[in-house]
Amino acid sequence: MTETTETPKTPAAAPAEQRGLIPLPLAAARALLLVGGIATTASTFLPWTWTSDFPGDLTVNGYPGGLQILTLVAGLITVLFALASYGVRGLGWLLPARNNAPLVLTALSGFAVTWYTVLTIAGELGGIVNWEPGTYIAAVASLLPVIGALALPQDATDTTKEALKAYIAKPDRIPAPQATAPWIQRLAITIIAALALTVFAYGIDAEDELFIGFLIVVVFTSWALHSAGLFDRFSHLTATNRSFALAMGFVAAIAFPFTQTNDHYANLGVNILIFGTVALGLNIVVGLAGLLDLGYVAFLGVGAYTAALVSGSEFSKFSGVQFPFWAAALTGAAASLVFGVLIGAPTLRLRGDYLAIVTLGFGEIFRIAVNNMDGVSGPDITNGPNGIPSIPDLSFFGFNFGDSHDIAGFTIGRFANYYLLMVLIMALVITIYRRASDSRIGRSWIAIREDETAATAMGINGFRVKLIAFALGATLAGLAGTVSAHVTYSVVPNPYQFAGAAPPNSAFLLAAVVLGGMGTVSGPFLGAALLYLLPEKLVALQDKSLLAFGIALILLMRFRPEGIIPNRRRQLEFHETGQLDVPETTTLTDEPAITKAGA
Amino acid sequence: MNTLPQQLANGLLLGSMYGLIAIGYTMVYGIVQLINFAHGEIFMTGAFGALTVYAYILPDGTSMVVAVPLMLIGGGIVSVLVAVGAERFAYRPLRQAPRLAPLITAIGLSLALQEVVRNFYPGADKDRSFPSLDGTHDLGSITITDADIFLVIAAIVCMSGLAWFVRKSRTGRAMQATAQDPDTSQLMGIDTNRIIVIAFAIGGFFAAVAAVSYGLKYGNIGYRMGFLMGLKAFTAAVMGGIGNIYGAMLGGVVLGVAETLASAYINHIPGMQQLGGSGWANVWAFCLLILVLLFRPQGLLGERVADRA
Amino acid sequence: MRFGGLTAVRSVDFTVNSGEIVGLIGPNGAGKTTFFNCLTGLYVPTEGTVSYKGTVLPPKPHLVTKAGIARTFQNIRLFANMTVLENVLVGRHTRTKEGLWSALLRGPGFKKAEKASEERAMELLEFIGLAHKRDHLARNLPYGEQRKLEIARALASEPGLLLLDEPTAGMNPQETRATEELVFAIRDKGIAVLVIEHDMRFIFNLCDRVAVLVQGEKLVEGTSDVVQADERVVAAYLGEPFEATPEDTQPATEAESTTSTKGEAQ
Amino acid sequence: MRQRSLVILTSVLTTGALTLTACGSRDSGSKSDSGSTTLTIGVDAPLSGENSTTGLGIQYGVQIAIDDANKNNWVPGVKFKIKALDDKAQPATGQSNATAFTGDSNVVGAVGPLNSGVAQSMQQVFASANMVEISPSNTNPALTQGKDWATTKTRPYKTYFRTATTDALQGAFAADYAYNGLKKKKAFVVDDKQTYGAGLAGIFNSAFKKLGGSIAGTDHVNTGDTDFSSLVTKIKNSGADLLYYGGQYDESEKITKQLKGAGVKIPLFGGDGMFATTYIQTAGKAAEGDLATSVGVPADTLPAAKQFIATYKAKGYKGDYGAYGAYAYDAATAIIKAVKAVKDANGDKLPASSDLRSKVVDAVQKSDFEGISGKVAFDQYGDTTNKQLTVYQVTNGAWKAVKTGTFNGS
Repeated sequence: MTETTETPKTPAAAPAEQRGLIPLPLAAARALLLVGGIATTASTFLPWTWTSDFPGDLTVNGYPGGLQILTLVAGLITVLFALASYGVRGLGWLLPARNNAPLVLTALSGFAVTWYTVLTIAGELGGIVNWEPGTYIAAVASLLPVIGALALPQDATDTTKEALKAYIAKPDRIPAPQATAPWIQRLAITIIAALALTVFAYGIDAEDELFIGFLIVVVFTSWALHSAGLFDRFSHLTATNRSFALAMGFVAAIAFPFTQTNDHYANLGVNILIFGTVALGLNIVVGLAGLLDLGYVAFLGVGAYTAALVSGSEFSKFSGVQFPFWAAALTGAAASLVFGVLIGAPTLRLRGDYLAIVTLGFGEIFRIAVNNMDGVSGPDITNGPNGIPSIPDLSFFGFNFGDSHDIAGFTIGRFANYYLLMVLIMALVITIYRRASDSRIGRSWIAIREDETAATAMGINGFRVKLIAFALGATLAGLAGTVSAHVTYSVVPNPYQFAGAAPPNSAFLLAAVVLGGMGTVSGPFLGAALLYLLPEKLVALQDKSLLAFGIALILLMRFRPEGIIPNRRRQLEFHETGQLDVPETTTLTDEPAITKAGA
Repeated sequence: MNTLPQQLANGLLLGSMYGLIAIGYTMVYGIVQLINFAHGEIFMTGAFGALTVYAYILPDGTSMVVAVPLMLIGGGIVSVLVAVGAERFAYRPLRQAPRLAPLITAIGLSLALQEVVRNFYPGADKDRSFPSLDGTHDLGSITITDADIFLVIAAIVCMSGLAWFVRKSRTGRAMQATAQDPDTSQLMGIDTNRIIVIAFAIGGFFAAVAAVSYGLKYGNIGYRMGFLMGLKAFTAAVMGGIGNIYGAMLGGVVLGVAETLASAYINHIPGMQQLGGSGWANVWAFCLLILVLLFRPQGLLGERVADRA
Repeated sequence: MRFGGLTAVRSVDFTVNSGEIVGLIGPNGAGKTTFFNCLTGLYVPTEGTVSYKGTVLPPKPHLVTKAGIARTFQNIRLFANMTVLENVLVGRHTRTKEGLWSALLRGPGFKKAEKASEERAMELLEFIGLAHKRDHLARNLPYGEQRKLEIARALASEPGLLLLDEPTAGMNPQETRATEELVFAIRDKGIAVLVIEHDMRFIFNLCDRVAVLVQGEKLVEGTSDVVQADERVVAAYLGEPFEATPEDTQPATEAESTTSTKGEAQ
Repeated sequence: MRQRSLVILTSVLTTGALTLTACGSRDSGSKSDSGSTTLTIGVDAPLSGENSTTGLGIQYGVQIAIDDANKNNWVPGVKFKIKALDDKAQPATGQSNATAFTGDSNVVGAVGPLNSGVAQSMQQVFASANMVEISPSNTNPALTQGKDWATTKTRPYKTYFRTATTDALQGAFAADYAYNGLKKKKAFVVDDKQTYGAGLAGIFNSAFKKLGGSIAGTDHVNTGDTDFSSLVTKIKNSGADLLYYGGQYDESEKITKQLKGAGVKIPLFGGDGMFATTYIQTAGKAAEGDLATSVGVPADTLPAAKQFIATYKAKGYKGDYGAYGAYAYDAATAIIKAVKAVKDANGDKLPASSDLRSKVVDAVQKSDFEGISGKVAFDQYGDTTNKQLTVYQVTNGAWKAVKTGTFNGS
């Protein structure tokens, strides 16, 4: 990583040609930011309404609740950034580029969540009579930082629109961080992992209004952090401490069920993990090798059905057979591997788009075949539309996954057990992904994706490496399928379709990969989490949720086709100069990550 | 009674409908190498456009002779607008993007269109009935309906019209040139954007014709009708050789006939009693596709594309 | 080689000896690139064979490369989103063996092989002078460096024969001279080079032997002086086709093919 | 206090202010200030996408039952509210909805799901949590009677009930009416290869043969198919005088239309999955003469049922109450009545949450009241004892009851 250390001109460096959108002196603008932030924070300690009918009970004087907590967090973040803009010692790292955007966006975050709360109180309880003095204070207080932020001076622009844009843009160049001791870096990673876990655990728990408020704060805050360049710094940090960062990620993932006392959230967690792990497997096929697989969910199905058949369920054709889980997992993965090779061998010789339709066809064939193989309209194997229910819970050395266990004072329920098992499998899949992609075979996949003709001219046997990618992807999906069969107690043909209302189906898997960021490890998991949680949480959308999902996909591709987490290869570009011969293939603009809010 | 002629006729009719929809896939693919997965939904919106004309614009009891052409126009306008709109606002900005981007867009568009119709078209959360042409005619051992006759005539007229257009008209030739080499055509003064829009529009119109035929034949339409028909039509386009308009029609007919015959006769083959019937028809259709691609990777009428080094 | 109706390359019998630089010239559409594509297995010749060091090569690009013939492309075909180093490492593909299992298990053998590959790749980058840009994306290199990188990538497969398809197209005179020196340096490593070029001066400076391809047939073959002196060559460039007589030499590489195209012979 | 341990983590990591606030996590408990208790009844059904029309019918069926209960104060001092979750017809989603219900201490019982396949992944969750689950529409006999339901019945989950009848009942009743009532001797049997349809068609097939009828042929279609011309030709050629279809109206309305269009004038006979006005609206005059069985006595003979339909329409609810709305209403009512029974038995006050749940299961088992689809009571397997079935026929564009009877013996 060669990072240039040239410092860009900070806004303060050339005040002569600078002015704010709202004409106020710099000192006043900053003061507004700070005072507003503090006032917003303080206002959450007042009651905002008189009745406890509003979710979260905002009536209590003395400490905040429900949406007030979100306002409080947003207010505190605003204060932190305001202090950083004053140059308070120890906070300078928050604003490495000394740009205005993070200030504007954190101010907006507090403003948006406060006003959302205030308006929802009026809307749900019927009118502004339900407001308390605290509500008014919060509303006004949260507006102050926005005014202050927009009054911050910046380079003069021609139009208001451009000026507004400049307030939320990320600067081109983020100065390199000062060298820090390794232990500080590791401490930072630990804190960030813990924070991320806290935010995720809070979000997965939040419902209805609270979740929308949560989304508002998260979107604006991450946008602010992005525009401050802190995400770039973070990825730099993880790049230099790769193993440690990965380890912390796993620790955070393992810690998740210990933060929950309700097994429902572990259930959501395990579903997200299964979805994400399968998406990561698909990422090998699509993201690395560039093969368009539209029937990928069928391999999950093959794994799930295989596991169900050898699970010892009395509904299974082989009900006498009960494999231990390791054997069932291997059998499931192997069955998927066989199907992957069977499908891949004839079709991978074809060029790209034909593969898409053949895999799509295979996906449909799988579902229809499984649906018909009940001995009435086909061979008696899969029990047809009834599927194979009553799959027994797993048991390792007397540790029954179906029971709750007490570990160090925490109760780990059934789904948390499976969640932890899935974390292990996720770790395995991530290792496979990383090792495969960073090797001779991984390079040949990328080469094939980039230019198949040139790759074969470099001595790569295109068919062979594509088949390996395809089969590896299939195997990993089959592996995840074996767990999913046990988690849901049953396998039925219906979920294994091309496009449906809920994950996992082939279209959602593909969308998770693209939404999160193709060719990355964390992308598919982020995509899976968003695609799973947003429809789950935004119940207000009800039957419009698919419509919203469709529109969100279109907008995402329009404005950020590289996904939320862009590939390392794209990040490399930031460090380079002398782009004399940039090919005309897409040069993507760096849109802020706001697009994810739509889904 | 020998059912073979009737089953063949069933297959041909179904196949012509696939063919009409497949034209849209193949023309768009031929010019911009884009799989417009939302084309099935363009077909679906065409059906609702036609229904709008019949149910909300025309007075009750309008003779079908008057109504059908107006429904074609109504459906055509809706489909063409949706197709062109999709091109302009969803696909065009992505023309230089990686191949997956327009595909994801198409999936999103497909979902969005279905949901828009389901949520906002009156009564469309369930299937809606569509005026049908039920008059039956017995030709020997074959029974066909007026709707079938309409479908056959529509398919023939549309195909000949398109063949003439592509070969003889100036725009048609420009289209061929763009398909061959878009960059050079642009240098030669062809407005490629216009050509692409025209390809989408023609595809949309053909989908609308298919949609009206569908409604007249089956008597009801629904927001989900586009998915499976689109999938089959796409299969047909690939089987016939994607990019080739005659291939699309041929692929459609082959697929339709194969599917019908498979569901009618496979269970008569000894040893395959359980693998026949309508349930397995789609499986055989896809198996046929895989077979065709194995032995003729460019499709039935496709041209072999040499790679430029 | 025949595509549809037209014949692009017919009865070209051609030999390159080791340690030799041979030029292949001809007017636009003469079939030079088609000839290259036949040599490297990208096109399957309708008739004829390609042999290298006495063995007939199968028409599969990766096997040709494995046998020891590497190429560059007329329009640069780098792996645009891979780094400079990775591009060269891909070139090492045929000379390494680590498969999926060894990549997943990461045994000592894997690490050793990766390290060796990287060292070899870095040597090549030093050789062409791009070592300092190892972590840049190929797409962001200036044009001339992209050309060089393509050559380095081809060299990474340790070829006995290197095919260069218009290596100086679009270059300014200085860059062309630098390429010239690069080609000599490659020859000094004992690698035979076959160059397609339009730039006559470049060819005549560089090549031990030059062959002229016109309308898919070999017109003349010989030293620069012989070719330059040949009136038929001049005539061919002015547009008058001549019938040619095939010539024979002892082969290190030998190709013979019959072809035709719709003029896509560049 | 479900965020207990989250709070611990948070307090370590964030500022003191946060710690202060988080400790005050307020119990959003069931007591509201007016002194009455609010209990939640969960609904799990597909509320978006393909099956949402039927799913919404279930949701609003429950909603009306709850409104009635609150309005008429069925359980004094207890108000009910609905928590409807969308399972999108996916087992995994249904399961996570089930854990959402069991994890919410206010939920006393659940109605749903629509699909038998989804039920399989939910049953165990409810059983572990001792919470009652009543499906208004699952018909797979194995759900209540175990794998070998045809021979040795054993109940796998004592918390699972259903107000719908099993396929066994309807299929046999239909066969009886077709053979003895309609005097049809040769039936062609088609199903949609879904749990409900395939089960129904299978039972009809064997029952019809047992009665002495002959089966002219069988076939299976896929849900979502639209062209049935090949099937129609087969039926036409088979010389059948009746088509029995096991499945939902989505496909049967198309089949009947294409069948009549091809000049095959034989009636189509189906189960309660196609007993909906949508069927007639969409198939038009082709539906004339078609038949369907449904559970219970005809709605227009029961004032409560008429009232239900009127309310549904008046409220402008989306979805289709036709197929399962009434069963959903009865299922919710069973839970509400069970709560009342538990409360009465416990000295007119509600027991604690976990105790309440298991007592409600027992009380539901003892249900015995007149619902809007007939008598609501459950046998030892959790199946409805309502064995009243009605055959309806489309006459002049509307479903008309042609035979009502109690089916016993198969």
